[in-house]
Amino acid sequence: MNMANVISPSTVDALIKFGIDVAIILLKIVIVLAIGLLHVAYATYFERKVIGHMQVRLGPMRVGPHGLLQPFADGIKLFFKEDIIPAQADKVVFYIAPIIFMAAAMVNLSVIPFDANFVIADINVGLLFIFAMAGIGVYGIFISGWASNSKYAFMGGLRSSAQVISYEIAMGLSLVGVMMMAGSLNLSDIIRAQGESIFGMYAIPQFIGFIVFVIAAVAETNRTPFDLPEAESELVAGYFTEYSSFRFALFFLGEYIAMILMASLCTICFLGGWTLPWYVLKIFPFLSYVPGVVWFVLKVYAFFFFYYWIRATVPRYRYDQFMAIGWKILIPVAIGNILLTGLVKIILKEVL
Amino acid sequence: MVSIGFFIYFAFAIVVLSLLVVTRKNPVHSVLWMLLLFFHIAGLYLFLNAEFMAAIQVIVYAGGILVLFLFVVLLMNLREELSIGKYTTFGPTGFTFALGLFVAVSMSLSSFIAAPPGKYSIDLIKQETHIKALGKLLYTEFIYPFEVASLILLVAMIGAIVLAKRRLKS
Amino acid sequence: MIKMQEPEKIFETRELNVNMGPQHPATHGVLRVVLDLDGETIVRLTPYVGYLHRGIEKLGENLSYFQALPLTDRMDYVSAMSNNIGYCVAVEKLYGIEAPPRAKFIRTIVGELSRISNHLLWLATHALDIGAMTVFLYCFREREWILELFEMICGARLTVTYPRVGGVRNDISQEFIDHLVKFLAEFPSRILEYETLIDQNRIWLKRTVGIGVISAEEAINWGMTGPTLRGSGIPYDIRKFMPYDAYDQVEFEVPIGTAGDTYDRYRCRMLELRQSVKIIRQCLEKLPAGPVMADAPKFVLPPKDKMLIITHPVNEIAYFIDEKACKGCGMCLRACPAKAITGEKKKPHKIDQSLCLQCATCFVTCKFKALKIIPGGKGQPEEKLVELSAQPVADEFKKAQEALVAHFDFIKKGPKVPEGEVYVATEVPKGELGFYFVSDGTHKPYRMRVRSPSFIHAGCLERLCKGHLVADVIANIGTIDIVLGECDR
Amino acid sequence: MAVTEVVAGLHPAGIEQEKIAEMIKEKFPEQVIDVTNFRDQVAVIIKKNQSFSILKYLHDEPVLSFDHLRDLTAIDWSNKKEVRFEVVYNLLSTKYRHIIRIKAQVPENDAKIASVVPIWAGANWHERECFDMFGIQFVGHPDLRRILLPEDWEGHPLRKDYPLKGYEGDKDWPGFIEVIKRSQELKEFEWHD
Repeated sequence: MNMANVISPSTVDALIKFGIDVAIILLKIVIVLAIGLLHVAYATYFERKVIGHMQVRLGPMRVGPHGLLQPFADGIKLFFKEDIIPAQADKVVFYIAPIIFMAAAMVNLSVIPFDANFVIADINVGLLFIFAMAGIGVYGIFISGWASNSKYAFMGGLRSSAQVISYEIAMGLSLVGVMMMAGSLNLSDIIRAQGESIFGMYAIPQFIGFIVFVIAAVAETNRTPFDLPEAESELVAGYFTEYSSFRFALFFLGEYIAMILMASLCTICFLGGWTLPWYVLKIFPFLSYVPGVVWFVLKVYAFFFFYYWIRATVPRYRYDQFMAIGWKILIPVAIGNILLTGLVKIILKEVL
Repeated sequence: MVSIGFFIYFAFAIVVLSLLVVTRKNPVHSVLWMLLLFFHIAGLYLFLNAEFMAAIQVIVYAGGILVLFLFVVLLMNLREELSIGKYTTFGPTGFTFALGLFVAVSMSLSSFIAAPPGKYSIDLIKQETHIKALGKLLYTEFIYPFEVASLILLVAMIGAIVLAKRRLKS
Repeated sequence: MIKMQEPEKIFETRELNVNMGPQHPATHGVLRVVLDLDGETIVRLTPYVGYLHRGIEKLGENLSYFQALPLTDRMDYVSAMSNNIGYCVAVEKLYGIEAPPRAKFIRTIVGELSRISNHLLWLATHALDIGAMTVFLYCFREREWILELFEMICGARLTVTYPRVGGVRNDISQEFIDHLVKFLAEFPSRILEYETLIDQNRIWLKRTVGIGVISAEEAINWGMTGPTLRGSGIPYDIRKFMPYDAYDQVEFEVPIGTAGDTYDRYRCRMLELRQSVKIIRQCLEKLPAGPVMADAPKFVLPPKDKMLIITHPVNEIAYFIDEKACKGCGMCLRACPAKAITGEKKKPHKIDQSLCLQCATCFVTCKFKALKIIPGGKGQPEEKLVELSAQPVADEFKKAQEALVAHFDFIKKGPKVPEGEVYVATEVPKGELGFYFVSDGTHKPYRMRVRSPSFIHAGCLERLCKGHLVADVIANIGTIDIVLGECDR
Repeated sequence: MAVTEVVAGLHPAGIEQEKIAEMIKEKFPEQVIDVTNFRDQVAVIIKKNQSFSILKYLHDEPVLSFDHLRDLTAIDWSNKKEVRFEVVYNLLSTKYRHIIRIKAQVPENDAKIASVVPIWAGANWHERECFDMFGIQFVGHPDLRRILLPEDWEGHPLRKDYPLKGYEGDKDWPGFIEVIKRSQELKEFEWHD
């Protein structure tokens, strides 16, 4: 019997189309994962070099020219180390904690638009999706601290989850202004709306939100000066004290992916994503030939540099002081920003 | 076809996960099963074209409320609490009540009728996006219930703070 | 009103018991602190020390006075030089001798350098504990410089043992002075560099101001000393109170705080860095010429160069046993490392000149002065040696021979010390380092007691930390500046 | 918060040590056994029964005000003196810059002396160490435990009859035996290739 008799040509076409779509998405996933992980590896290298030079030393120099292969050496070392599990640990939970953490961070890469029309899943509630996944990441931290059956890890887990939850609120509120201006939760739409606005990037009209977001982003990723959960002088290494080998590597990767994510989110919501402000293009018209992803990556790395810069500069907050900043300063300021944005929007509507 | 298959999977998984949640001895494991349960509920919302609801479900329930559960559970000394044994001694009574409730619900299920669709049809929502539709409704038609609800939440929050403060002083 | 049942009655609440240390990145060594926490607030804090106890006091009682000197390096290894000086000053007081002026000035210089290096390490670790990572590396950059300076004067970086009872081991070179001047010119600007990073930093202020407050009365009652005490406002500085070395000949100020909190103690140490620079500058200006070891043959080793003529001969010399004086006791026979001496008991021994290494061991071992050192004698026939030995030796040669014997005696037994007791304290970077010696008139101290500031300060930890948060424990451990080697001794 | 630099201009030196000794003698004529002087350092040897009140007097008397307990330790005279132990207090007044040393005789058969923690809080660890090393009991000490040595240590090392290498015989330190036992238990988990 002929196959064509059973399946009509139109169905075949539809199937082929579906297959191509799936293939494209898979290809995108592979590209994003490969490049994302490579960036994570080199983000550590970049960090060590930047901090090294800030501290009048050289950073990694031994593996490869200028230590360029150091991230791979570290990775190989971590993956071949002995995997130690504490005797009294809750084994199953101990196993899945880093996986939850890592997965929650990586999933977010799927909604990040790296360039116009280059995003794995262009969903309507992109921003909310990121928040939801950040909320899931807390579980990885929390149950890893609990499952290790160590008091340091436990306290680190408690601190960290309290920190992430409270700063998530501030961060969410700081982005509400952006949503109001863009009128959408779709990340690509936000970028487009920004590119078309008179300021070119929302960091200028939304500067209050921008400042709140930057602080909250640093806190959300547990970086100095808010690295309390892993404050090595108090809690040794915080929630992953008992982890070793590639489970530790998973946490490490997850943390850096979270950093990439925060930097991307900042780029998308405040710095204009892959677009350049129109006034810049007017002065340097040739810049429009540069692919958008270059600008995106540059902005992300600028934000990274900022991360490293503050790490090399400031001491660490105490836990209660830090919570006070979140609840008593950032959240009220962010709410004020929302009111202000709404007010300005109404006034402008009336004027125009 | 496909969507029905997914629905059956989600519905079934939700039932099984709920049972797992209430039967686990270790509260932390219960909480983790509950996390998975919330994801499945969010999945159901997605099939109803309610992405916003799905996202909010995960953010509020999984990201907020469940974490608070976890806080409470973790701060207890599990090893000792577990040795206490059963928390309740009213097993048969509880079971009877649950059965009665189940019968009542299943009997009344057939009497449910779909509400009139109103102006917010699926097409309109798709065109206007979920969030805008929801926002418009909440802030125009249902502004009073919305404000009352927020007031109640505020009272609860202030109450919690007052209670905590009093304990701090003593 | 509804009466609520107390939650405690349903679930018993308990404090979280956390064991900090002895292996913990922030306890500065093997200090173990057991914390009872209510949330993050400290209810009880119990420090446990002794993990590094090596019984230095007991060891000191079984060694002669100058043999115990290297032990002091191992107490506060962060500022070994100051500990050495403290020990030497104390023993000098017991002997009743004084170091020559040049040695005093050199000791003041290296003592202050040691203070700077100690404060740098303190600042580095304290800042790292609070999270300021860059200060750590900046401080170590300058500390490295100081350690290189130490290496220049005595060859060692950490455990120096440079000062000696009665002076210092060797004179400083012009090269060292040049480098030191360069360092002094550069260092004040480096202090500003650290201060730019943390001094007015909001987070630093939040973490240090009002933390670990202790009033002046209480601080002195707890036995605090050094900058830890001065942060509370008592200008107790032994360099001013009972000047030793050259401190009475230089001008400097003692910084004191007012609030007695962690920030004040930090400021005190930062200002002390500047005072130390000032002191070293003055010392370099006033540095007198002269010997670096006291001239007290009873207590102090004679200079080594006096006996070089015998131990490192330029011209040939030979050792020869005078048959008349030799009683055949066999002491030299056993002592000779080259086995060049032969002979039977109670009969005169002989030296095989071809095997002799000219090490002078037999010479200092012989109790009967039967051994003779003959200048220009090696390779001569036996008769010629006998003839040469009969000649009177040259004057300088005689002196060298005496010095060698004195050296040997001194090293073997150590000087005899009059009966008595002294307690002498010096201002080391961490506070008051006291040595208490009880002598019973023999070569060894009957009782040697070390009063180490770290030990007392570690005892104050509970007083400082109670009611604070966990994060403040490490700030407080940092602020009292302890080294466990000194604490446990 | 403000830190001021002061030139601690040499305080007027306080009372001469001999005079302080005289004052103690006057106040407690029965208690003072002897006054010694070596290298300008005066030590007052007292009986132990009233040591607390003597030290309290030194601390509280306004003209003396010995507020700083520099050091507290003991000497084991073994067979050299009639009374075996001497507890030594080195005192200093930060106000008047004078010093004195008090030595209280403590016999071996009654190795107890009043604790001075109520006077100087800093004496706490000194006394614990003294107890640890000499076995002298300090009556009234809030927490008299061993400090530098493990809690199950036997003997007091700084006594002169304590041998340098520990007590003779095959007796290992109990903690060490435990470590060896544990290592034998864990032997089965060792890696074999």
